[in-house]
Amino acid sequence: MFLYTPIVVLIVMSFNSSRYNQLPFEFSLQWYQGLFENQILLEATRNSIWIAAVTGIVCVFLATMLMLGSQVLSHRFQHWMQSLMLMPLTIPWLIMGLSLLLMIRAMNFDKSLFFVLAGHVVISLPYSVLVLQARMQSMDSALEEASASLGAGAMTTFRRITLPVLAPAMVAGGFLSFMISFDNFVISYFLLPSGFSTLPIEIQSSIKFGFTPEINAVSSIIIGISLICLAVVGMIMGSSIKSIFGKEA
Amino acid sequence: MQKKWLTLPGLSVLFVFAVAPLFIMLFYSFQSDNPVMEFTLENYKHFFEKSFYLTLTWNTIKNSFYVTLISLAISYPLAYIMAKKLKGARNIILVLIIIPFFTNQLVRVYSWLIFLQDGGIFENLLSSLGIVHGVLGILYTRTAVIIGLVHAFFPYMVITIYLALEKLDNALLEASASLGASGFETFRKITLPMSWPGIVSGFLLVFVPCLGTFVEPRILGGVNGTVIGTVIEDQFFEIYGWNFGAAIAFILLAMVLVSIQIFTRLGKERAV
Amino acid sequence: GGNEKASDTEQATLNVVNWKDYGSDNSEFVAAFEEAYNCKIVNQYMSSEEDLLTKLRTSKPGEIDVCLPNCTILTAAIEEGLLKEIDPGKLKNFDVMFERFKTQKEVMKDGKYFAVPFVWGSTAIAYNTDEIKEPPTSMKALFDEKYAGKIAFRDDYNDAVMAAAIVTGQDPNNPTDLDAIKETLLAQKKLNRTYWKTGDEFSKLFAGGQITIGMMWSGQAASMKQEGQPISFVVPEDGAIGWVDNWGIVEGTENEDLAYAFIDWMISKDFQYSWAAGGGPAPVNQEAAEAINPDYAASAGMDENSLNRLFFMEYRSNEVKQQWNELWTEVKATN
Amino acid sequence: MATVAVKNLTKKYGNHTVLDHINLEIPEGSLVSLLGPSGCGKTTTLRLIAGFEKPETGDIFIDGVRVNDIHVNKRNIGMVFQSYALFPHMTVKENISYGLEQRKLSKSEIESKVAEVLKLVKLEGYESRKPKQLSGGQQQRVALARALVIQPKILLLDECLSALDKKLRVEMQVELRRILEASQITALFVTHDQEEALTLSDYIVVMQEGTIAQMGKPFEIYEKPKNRFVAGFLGKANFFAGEVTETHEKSVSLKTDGEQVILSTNMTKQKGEKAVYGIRPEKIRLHGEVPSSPHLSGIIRFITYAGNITTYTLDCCNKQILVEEQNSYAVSKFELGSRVYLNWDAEHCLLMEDEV
Amino acid sequence: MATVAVKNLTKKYGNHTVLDHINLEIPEGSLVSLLGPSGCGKTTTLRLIAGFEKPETGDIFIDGVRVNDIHVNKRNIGMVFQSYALFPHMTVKENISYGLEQRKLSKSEIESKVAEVLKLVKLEGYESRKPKQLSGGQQQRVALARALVIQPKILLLDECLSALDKKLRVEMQVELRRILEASQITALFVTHDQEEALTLSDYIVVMQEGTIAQMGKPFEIYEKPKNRFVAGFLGKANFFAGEVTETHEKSVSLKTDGEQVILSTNMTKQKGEKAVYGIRPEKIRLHGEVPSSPHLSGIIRFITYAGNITTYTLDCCNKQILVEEQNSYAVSKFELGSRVYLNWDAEHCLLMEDEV
Ligand SMILES: Nc1ncnc2c1ncn2[C@@H]1O[C@H](COP(=O)(O)OP(=O)(O)OP(=O)(O)O)[C@@H](O)[C@H]1O
Ligand SMILES: Nc1ncnc2c1ncn2[C@@H]1O[C@H](COP(=O)(O)OP(=O)(O)OP(=O)(O)O)[C@@H](O)[C@H]1O
Ligand SMILES: [Mg+2]
Ligand SMILES: [Mg+2]
Repeated sequence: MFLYTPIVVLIVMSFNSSRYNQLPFEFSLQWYQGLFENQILLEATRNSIWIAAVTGIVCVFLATMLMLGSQVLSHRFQHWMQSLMLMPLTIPWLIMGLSLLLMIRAMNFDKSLFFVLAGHVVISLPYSVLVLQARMQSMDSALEEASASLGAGAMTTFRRITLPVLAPAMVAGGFLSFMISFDNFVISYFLLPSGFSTLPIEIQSSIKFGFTPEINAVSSIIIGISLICLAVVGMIMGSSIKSIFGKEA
Repeated sequence: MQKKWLTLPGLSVLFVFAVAPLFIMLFYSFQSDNPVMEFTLENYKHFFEKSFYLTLTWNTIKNSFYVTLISLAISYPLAYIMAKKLKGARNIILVLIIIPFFTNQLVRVYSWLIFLQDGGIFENLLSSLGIVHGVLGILYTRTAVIIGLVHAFFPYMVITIYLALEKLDNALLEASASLGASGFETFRKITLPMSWPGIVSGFLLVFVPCLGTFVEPRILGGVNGTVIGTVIEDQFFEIYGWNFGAAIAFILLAMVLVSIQIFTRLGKERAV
Repeated sequence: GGNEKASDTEQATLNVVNWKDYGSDNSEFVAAFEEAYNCKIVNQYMSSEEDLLTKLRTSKPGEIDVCLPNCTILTAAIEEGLLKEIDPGKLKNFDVMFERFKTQKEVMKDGKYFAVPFVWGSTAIAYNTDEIKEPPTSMKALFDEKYAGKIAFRDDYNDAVMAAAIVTGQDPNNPTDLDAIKETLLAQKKLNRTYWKTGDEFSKLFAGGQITIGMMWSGQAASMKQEGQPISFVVPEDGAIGWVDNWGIVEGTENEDLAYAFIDWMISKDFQYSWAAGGGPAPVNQEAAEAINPDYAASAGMDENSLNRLFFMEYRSNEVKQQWNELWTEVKATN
Repeated sequence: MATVAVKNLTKKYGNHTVLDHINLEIPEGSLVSLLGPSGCGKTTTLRLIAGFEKPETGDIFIDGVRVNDIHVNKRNIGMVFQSYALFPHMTVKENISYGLEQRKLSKSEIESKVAEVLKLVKLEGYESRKPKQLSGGQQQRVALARALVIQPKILLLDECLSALDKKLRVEMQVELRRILEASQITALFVTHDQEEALTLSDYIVVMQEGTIAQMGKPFEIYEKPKNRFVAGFLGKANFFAGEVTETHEKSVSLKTDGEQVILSTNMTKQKGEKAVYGIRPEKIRLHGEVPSSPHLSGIIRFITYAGNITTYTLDCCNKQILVEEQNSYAVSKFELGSRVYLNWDAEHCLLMEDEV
Repeated sequence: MATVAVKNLTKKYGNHTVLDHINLEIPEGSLVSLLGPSGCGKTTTLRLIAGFEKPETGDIFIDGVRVNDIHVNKRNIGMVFQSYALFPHMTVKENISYGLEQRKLSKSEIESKVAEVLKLVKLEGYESRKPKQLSGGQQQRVALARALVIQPKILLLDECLSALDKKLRVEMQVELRRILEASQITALFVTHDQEEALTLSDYIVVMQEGTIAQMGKPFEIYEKPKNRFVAGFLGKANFFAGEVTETHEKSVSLKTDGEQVILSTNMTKQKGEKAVYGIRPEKIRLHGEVPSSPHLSGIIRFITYAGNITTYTLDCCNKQILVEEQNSYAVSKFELGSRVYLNWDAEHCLLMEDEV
């Protein structure tokens, strides 16, 4: 309920004719119409989605490797790593973004998507890591041993045993990193090459003078699409959805 | 290949794209503002000299703490129900929890603003239910900020706790019951400690970012929405105060790292 | 998008940094300009003046061609050699500019131009005409108990200090009694509904009836009025804050001619008129200003009278900024 | 001390019926062993009595009170899980004191009880280890200690000594018996160790695919098994199935597997009836010479040495017959391939209830 | 087929020495049982051979090649874990075919092998269950099947039949033996079932607190245990410890527990020396009348019925002596409280190596 309160408001307001999102409610599709004519906003949305998707995947990948590797490290080192990983969580992104920009400049690189992704990965990584960590801590090591004893190499053991046990955490971690990246403004703002924009940048920039409910409309559409995807996936896969999101405990 | 090398890519990414650039900022935080840059501790000193910075910091910590606690209070039961009571629906719920976050933070915050404002939807709702008469008066209070922040952060908590609970072996709960423990006792002594890693991760994912936020406090907090995050933001966006801004950020980082050390110490005693 | 770039290499690209929805990214203009000069305009957005300065300092030559600084950073930018000298002779529309903008001291260094004034505006008082029948005549209205709980003050150290200076009778650009200003602002704090940071916030609150009076920009007040809001804008008799946005050409640009063409278009009568009349800020182009309906001009604070009451913001040193900002932070942090 | 009764209990997983209308009465203070093949529903029975699962039909009574709807922690039962279910985040000591803490005992009482039970399971000095740092048998003893220390009215033990070596197991059995008697605990005990079941229990319940095949005192079950299943499951048995061709005093003639044999037995059938007779390997006596009483003859095909006992596998009556001999003499009496003669006391040859 | 050798192996957890300079040689294709009290280091030994743990000192050789630094999955071993370690996210079938897939067998080969081994462990029809949906014994059989199906050179079995009932266990033993021989697998087998160890293994290794107490063929270990520990651990034993006061042909006089007794034995000591003699309960014969040969006398204090065997506990020579009698006769020959006379074949009374 609580979770969806602002979402409902947002969706309702996207159908309200008032530019300032105010009551009384008058139904209107003008913002959707506006949206479809607003190429910039649509393209920014597409950019955001793919940047976030890449970030999410890379983060899960790195986080999983970090967690697997850190198992064999000493406690001291693990502690140390933990602090390192939490740094991007603590330092305001503004500073992360700016310092990345300064570094790129100092080394005379061009702004590029690569650095945008790097920045997104750095700030989203702690989310994947922490989610995985919560899951990893009491994984039964006998399973990995059993796999090795059956002749499986490290990679296979990982792929067939560790991965499925960790899968729910990886999916969740990936989602979180996706969310963080999708919603990120400052890092993209500092690092994006010109002519390339993301949804948060469009929104943040509009806000000086006031954004239109077109933004609400975009958000509503994103939510709608996600929900439809969810429903479709749920229907098609039925019970096998479990094998993706979580093993039967 | 040794397993520990698996940490290499992750660590190098962190070093190259987080630690290294931050050294530049660290350097700034020790620079004076004068056109001629020189090493100084002035920025750090300045922060501790002005009592209102300390007050702000303290308020920010308090706020973050409340947000974390409330998030925990909301998340735990939800995660528990998902992990232990629901069988088929839980993955759907998990995704349902995440989906709202595919909208922009600002948009969500503004939605809260509209929802909570006097004469807004919430007030209408409550008064039509007869719960509240007259002006609601939630917007621009600390309550509004906390509502906004809890909403923004608690899903992280739900997810980490859910993942920790999901793998908790039911036999342990049964063993506890067979030893005479009530549901509550079982929860306190078995479920809770076993989900401790999840709580720790959740705590970090809520508390730490909460310290640095500025959007929700500024928009929902009104005249009292100033937090340490907004101060840092102003230093960078309003005046050319990188040195001081960076210093505040590093002070914040130091506090977080210290408290994490304490926290993980606490957690280690309970480690499996 | 980025991938289109490769295909049209012979087409020049003009990189413009500006506020979003602030003239240069108007789709009709962009289309017309691109057509006329066979080029492409790429807009980037700034989120504050300081941020623009950061962008200029950290950008590589050629990354930005044209930008829109105001006086708070203009001096620094010129001093640091970030902007190119401008030859007014290359701008057909330069001459029809109001004299007072042409002679603005911040756009020049050693008698040479480094920026071209674009639009100006004021930060003064907007109020709800349904609620307040008597137009406020003094900046003190924002500090008036009468409106307690219905005021939206701006969350900006510069505007806050200048407004308080006006109220305490000091020179807004060089206030001497900062303690008095702090006291005034602290007293004012309790009367606020909120401090607004973005124009969006103000418009939503205003439309939602949460506030009836507040500090506001002339331009936005005008556009809200056009949207049908019961809003009116006044520059009070004791003065208000004025500002000018100026175009600058960035050092290192490879498209200087295009940049001149762009700026010239921006200060042309047609462009300036249509934007100002459509809810934009006030034009620097005298012809454009004269073409605007005087009633509308008055209501949007674009008239002579208002202009003459304004205290135009001046460049401030870093120390002063720090001092003002800290004062403002302290006000906000004190309960 | 409590009675446990189970009436008409049925339990299904999906559409697989795991328990099928089970009836069981366990007298106060007795120790009852539950025996049965892997997967026959022993653990499930315990779980239903404990209250971890809800039955499809049927009722469970503790001390005459129907407890179907009473929650586990109010049933005052103790359970040792087949998988131990030790709390991984607690030390050995914390695991054991857990139940006592629920009962709000004082610190010093807890201390002393824990120390006592640790001594009993021979794990002094392991107090502060975590379960992961223990060997399998040590873990099992912690699980046992944890259930014992709370002295419940009813104790449910699921293969609770299976990971212990024989010697330790016998010691634990003695201790267990002592505690159960001292504290008047009623116990239900799943085991795969037949000697354990026979020596330890007051009653034995033999289960077969979700039903109860036979319940009785150990002697009864072993000496008077109802059917082939029970006879063959608990201990070993040789069976002769066929048609009774003649009946004599203390013996019958039987046509079995194409052979005509005379079996010493007290249990007769009518001439012409089908019958299954069973005789346990250790009851059969081997002779090198032809004995006077009714006997069979066979040839030794395998000799299996098992320490105290040697098992001979004979070709006899067109099938294999097992005979066990205690190794009391220094020299083996019979050799591989030699012809031997078999006889037994008529009392030992039993008629089974099965159809042929 | 492979030999396994272990030289000077030491393993510590913290400063607790779990294995202390162990030496062991396992001949090609043999089945060796590892016996020992709970916590003596059996599982640890297997884990070191498998390569899950690194030893503090010592080397491990497979087929003469030092494998200390070779990774588990290259050692071609199969292991059944004490805790099963089934993959919880895979079905029974997936668990079993896992190892075959690693060996890149074709789909149809996998299918047929899995079907075969499932039949062997009697779990046909359970292919698509998850481990959680199986009973304890079923899980254990899956674990066994999973290790067997890959036909490794070396098989390490950690109490791999402990959760099975006797009957099934014997069947599995037979199958296991058959497979090991057919595939020439060398196997190391931890068990707590003495009969299993005695009947199944080529060699038995008895461990004691991280060291090897004795290794030998089953008959050797049972009939010629070196010391009290081995004698008492594998099977039961009665001990007489004291000073030899006189030696005779085929017997000695011993002063033990304040009594002067004459023990039939072939193993003599010098007069005046201290000695410990051991005799197993089943070797002792009970008589109602005084026998002619050297004998002891005692009074029956307990009678324990265990199906095929009855154990008598006697008061004799100021201590308790156990005697086992096979229940071959329908009527018990001796009654509680009655006086009986004990004798045995001199070959059975053994001299232990221990100090008194
Ligand atoms: N991870 C560990 N940390 C510390 N001690 C351990 C650990 N694992 C085992 N031990 C100890 O090492 C000793 C030997 O353990 P091991 O598992 O080899 O015994 P085992 O012979 O297999 O016993 P069991 O028959 O009970 O399974 C035990 O005393 C045990 O407590
Ligand atoms: N959660 C479950 N879902 C489906 N079937 C189950 C489940 N648990 C047990 N079963 C099935 O129920 C039957 C009885 O199981 P139970 O655990 O009671 O056997 P058991 O007698 O304890 O066997 P064992 O001696 O092997 O432990 C088995 O066939 C098992 O496969
Ligand atoms: Mg079971
Ligand atoms: Mg073990």
